Amino acid sequence: MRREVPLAITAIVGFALIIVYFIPHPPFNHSRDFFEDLFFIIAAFAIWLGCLNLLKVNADKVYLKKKGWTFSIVVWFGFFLMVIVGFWEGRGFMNPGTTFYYLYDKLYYPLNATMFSILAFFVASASYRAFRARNKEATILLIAALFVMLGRVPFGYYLSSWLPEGWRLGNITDWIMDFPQTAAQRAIMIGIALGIVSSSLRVLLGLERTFASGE
Amino acid sequence: MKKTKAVLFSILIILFFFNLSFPQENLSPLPPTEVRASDTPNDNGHSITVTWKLSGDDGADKKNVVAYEILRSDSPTGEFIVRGMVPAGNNTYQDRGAKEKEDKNYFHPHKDFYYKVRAKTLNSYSESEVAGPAQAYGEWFHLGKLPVFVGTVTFTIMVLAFISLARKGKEFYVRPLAGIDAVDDAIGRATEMGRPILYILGLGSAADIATIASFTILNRIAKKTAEHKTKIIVPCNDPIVMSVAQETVKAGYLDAGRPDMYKEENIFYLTSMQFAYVAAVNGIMLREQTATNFYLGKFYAESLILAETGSVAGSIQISGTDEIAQIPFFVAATDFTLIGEELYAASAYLGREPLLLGALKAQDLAKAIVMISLALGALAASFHLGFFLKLFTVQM
Amino acid sequence: MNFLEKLLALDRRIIFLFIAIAVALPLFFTVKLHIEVTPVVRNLHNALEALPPGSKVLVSLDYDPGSMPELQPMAESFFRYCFMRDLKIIIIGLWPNGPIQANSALEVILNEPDIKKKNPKYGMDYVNLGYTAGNEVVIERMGSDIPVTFPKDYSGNKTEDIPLMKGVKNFNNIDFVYNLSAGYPGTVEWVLFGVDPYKIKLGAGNTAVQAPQIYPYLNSGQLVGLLGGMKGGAEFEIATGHPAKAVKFMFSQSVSHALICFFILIGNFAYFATRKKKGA
Amino acid sequence: METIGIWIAALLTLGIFSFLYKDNPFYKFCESLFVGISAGYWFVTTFWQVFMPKLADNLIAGRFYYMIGAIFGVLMLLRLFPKIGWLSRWSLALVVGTTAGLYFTRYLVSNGMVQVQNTIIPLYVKGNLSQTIGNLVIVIGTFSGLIYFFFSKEHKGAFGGLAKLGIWFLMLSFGASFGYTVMSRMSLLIGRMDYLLGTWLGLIR
Repeated sequence: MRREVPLAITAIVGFALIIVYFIPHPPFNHSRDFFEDLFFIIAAFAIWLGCLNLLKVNADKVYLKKKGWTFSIVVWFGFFLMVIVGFWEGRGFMNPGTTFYYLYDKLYYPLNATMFSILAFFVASASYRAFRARNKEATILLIAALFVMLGRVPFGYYLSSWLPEGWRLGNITDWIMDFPQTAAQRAIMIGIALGIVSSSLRVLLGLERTFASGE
Repeated sequence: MKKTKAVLFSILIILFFFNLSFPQENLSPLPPTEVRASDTPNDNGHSITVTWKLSGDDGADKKNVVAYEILRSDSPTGEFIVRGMVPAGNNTYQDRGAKEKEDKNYFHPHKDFYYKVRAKTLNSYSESEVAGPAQAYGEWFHLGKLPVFVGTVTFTIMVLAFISLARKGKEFYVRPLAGIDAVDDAIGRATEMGRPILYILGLGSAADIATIASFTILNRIAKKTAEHKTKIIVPCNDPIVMSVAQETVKAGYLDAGRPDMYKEENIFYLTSMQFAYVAAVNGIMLREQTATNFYLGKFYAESLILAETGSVAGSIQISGTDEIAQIPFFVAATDFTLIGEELYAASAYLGREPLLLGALKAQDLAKAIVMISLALGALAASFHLGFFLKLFTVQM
Repeated sequence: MNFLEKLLALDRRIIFLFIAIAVALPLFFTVKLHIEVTPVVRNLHNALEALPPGSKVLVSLDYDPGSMPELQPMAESFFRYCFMRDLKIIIIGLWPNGPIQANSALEVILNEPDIKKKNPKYGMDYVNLGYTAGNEVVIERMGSDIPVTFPKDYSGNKTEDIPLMKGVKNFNNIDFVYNLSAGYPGTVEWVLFGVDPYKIKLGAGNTAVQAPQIYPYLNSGQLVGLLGGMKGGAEFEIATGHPAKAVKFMFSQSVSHALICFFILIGNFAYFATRKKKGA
Repeated sequence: METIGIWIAALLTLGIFSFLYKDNPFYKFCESLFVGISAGYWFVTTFWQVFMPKLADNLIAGRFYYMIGAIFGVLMLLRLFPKIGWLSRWSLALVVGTTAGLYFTRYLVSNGMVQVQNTIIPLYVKGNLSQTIGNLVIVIGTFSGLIYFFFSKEHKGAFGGLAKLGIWFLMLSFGASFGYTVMSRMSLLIGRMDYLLGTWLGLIR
């Protein structure tokens, strides 16, 4: 029961979706939208589950006075600040001029953008300490990367302006992007397509069933 | 006298030119002809396609038709209302409406409609004959998607056929895969060094195909670590992924006959936040001195931070993802990388389960078909044979 | 420990410091760099140039503030270009934040002196129809009826009553579609659900991370042109003869790229040199 | 209000950057705030942009079959109660089924057939050498790339040679991707630096 029901749900829903893809006649033309909506609704509940989990973990920390429990209060504060303001604003909560938008613009956005921009530093340190031409493949990769990095900025022009027009770094980068890169992307895309189609089928047929295990 | 004649003559000429050009400005253009209205194919039954032959005055040097208006009525003699307009040079229009009955633009299926097309110049117009009746109706099969249908059915049959072959005991050959071959060595190394193995399932949800593939791989690896009595650590960033991972590892230990060695506390939930998660995982790598790190699943920007830390710490690293933008960092900074499709194949490889191998074989056969089509298609296109392309053209 | 080994064991904070300087310092200088307009950007510009004044351009902003440094300059330069050329702008978003990004870009552009002279009017020269949920399904629905898909504009006016939207029924009445994209749904969806079935003319701007995955669609002609990352934005600014933010940032971008290349080279050199020694 | 906001944003930015030097309480504060705020942000956003329009509005409009979404959503929350937590597996199953069903056709079409269709191009373009070479490269590259992903035959002989060519193509493409990703990350950092030095301190114009 605990294992069969989930596998049955997966199979029925999945195959139904594949079949209705080919039927333009109502009511089947709506059914894909409906299942996509269901998907979003359940995903929303999953996000709430994550939030509740987060609150619980941090409440425990405060309650048990674990190391760094004061920061858990900050987590609670941040969460409820956004939630209270967000619900108070109503449906237009994200319109410019609202308090929620202000919080978004002055708190969420800078924190998020900075978190991602830190990656620039890590790219630098990784390129110094970890990106090695350890074999022929990695060597080709790194050389192509150097070409693109230089060819895509004005420096590439200055480095290679002595070369005849059409053979400069920028031109070579263009060529790489237009042809070999496009070709390889297509091979990967087709490969991933077949892989996903086959994996989906394995899942729907109940061959790959790890996800249905658990308490 | 001569002068008067000349003046009269010039007036005549001017009048003549006016005659030629002026009234013609007001003249209506030639009407569109051969107007046809019929149900739009492959739709939900709320639209009719109208086609016509362009007005004789549609074209650059002529009496400039600027647009066509499409009009519709319930009866050939009734009132016609404008349904839409297309610029000159176009000869089709899809008259569509909403599918909800409450909508004021609701389009009745199975009702007779009559159409005419109006050719418009800047200050005049002319109308075609009335076409119709036409009815809109929904189809039960989308003909434009026929190639997809054929693909789906063929592929499903291939998978089922190979699986049934596998069930009958047929052995399948798959070529060695460097990343997979390295798994045993990597586990052996950890055992020798007496250090733990780290397994990261990525940032995907439990429903992502990459994560599902990774679960199956985790199961196989857990089995091997149980046999080697090596500790495996699985920090997760999603509570659901965690509980599935616990079951997966437990099942692996059970397969190896060592359920007693399974320790649930080694598979734990850290946090859902991307960078907080990475920071914590980095801490584990350095503290536990993991001998081997697996990164298999969905990875985003954190890929390079993980790979760098592991590389500097000197761990053997095996990675794999279907996120194309992250593969480069894994290739450059880890020892072995499963690229895209290889990740999905890995579960079949490690388990050597005939059923999964069967599905993999079907995938290969499909790939062979694709490659042959590519080669033939390119040849056909070189000789300007268009039919081949049509086999793959999907209309949405 | 010899020099090379020391070099390899360099504290990463020193590397971080180098990057911070490489990015920050060039911001203080205004250097006129030679920025070449690549064919993919020139194609986009040419296609836009071919549009007669008064043409209706649909702009779909499918990103959020996370990609602002790359895509916001593209939005601004595009709006500026449209106003200067008297192209009519219809804004939508497949991402909830898209229309908000559009508003902040418009705020910048409408305050520029050149544009102020033109004095574009809301509802006549540009309109923001806001966001509608549904991802690629929205594109499909627009193919049959834009006013039904977007019944109201961003500030709640009825779409049908807006002068600019008179006669705009579906993609037949749109002359060009420009899409700024940072992921799903984005350019790929516009190609598959807009270009293929409805034959719309599509140009796009993408984050650099995404750009390589978009190239296959350029090559097949489904996409007219592509701005890839901040460099693409800078090229478009040059092509339209109005260098702005992206061009200004190109110096920083150049220096930081050069530094990364240098790090890769020196890191590998030190690594292999020390390894050879150990092997010997 | 705007000035205060800019100061807050700038200080938070510096707080995150301080991690680059060393983990410290200032960073921990910013990180915890970020964790709380982003959870709150997503909670509110999913409520107004998913829950209300997709669930509540449909129920109000009388489309009661949308209750299925609510039921499975609540099942998902049952995970919080260990005894009946296994019921959440049903919701997961529905999500997995939907993903698999949607991906099946979506990938088959957009990543599979469309790409094959686009690769069916003439190998010889009259009077245009560079296009001819380009088309050849695309067809050969795609073909050999697929050979690399072929699992049923060992990479030996001519087949192995083609696979080798395929992996070179793949690596070239990964290199390009690498370069573009670095470009993106640097752009983000430039954006932050511009904010700190320009918007906040007003040192650059």
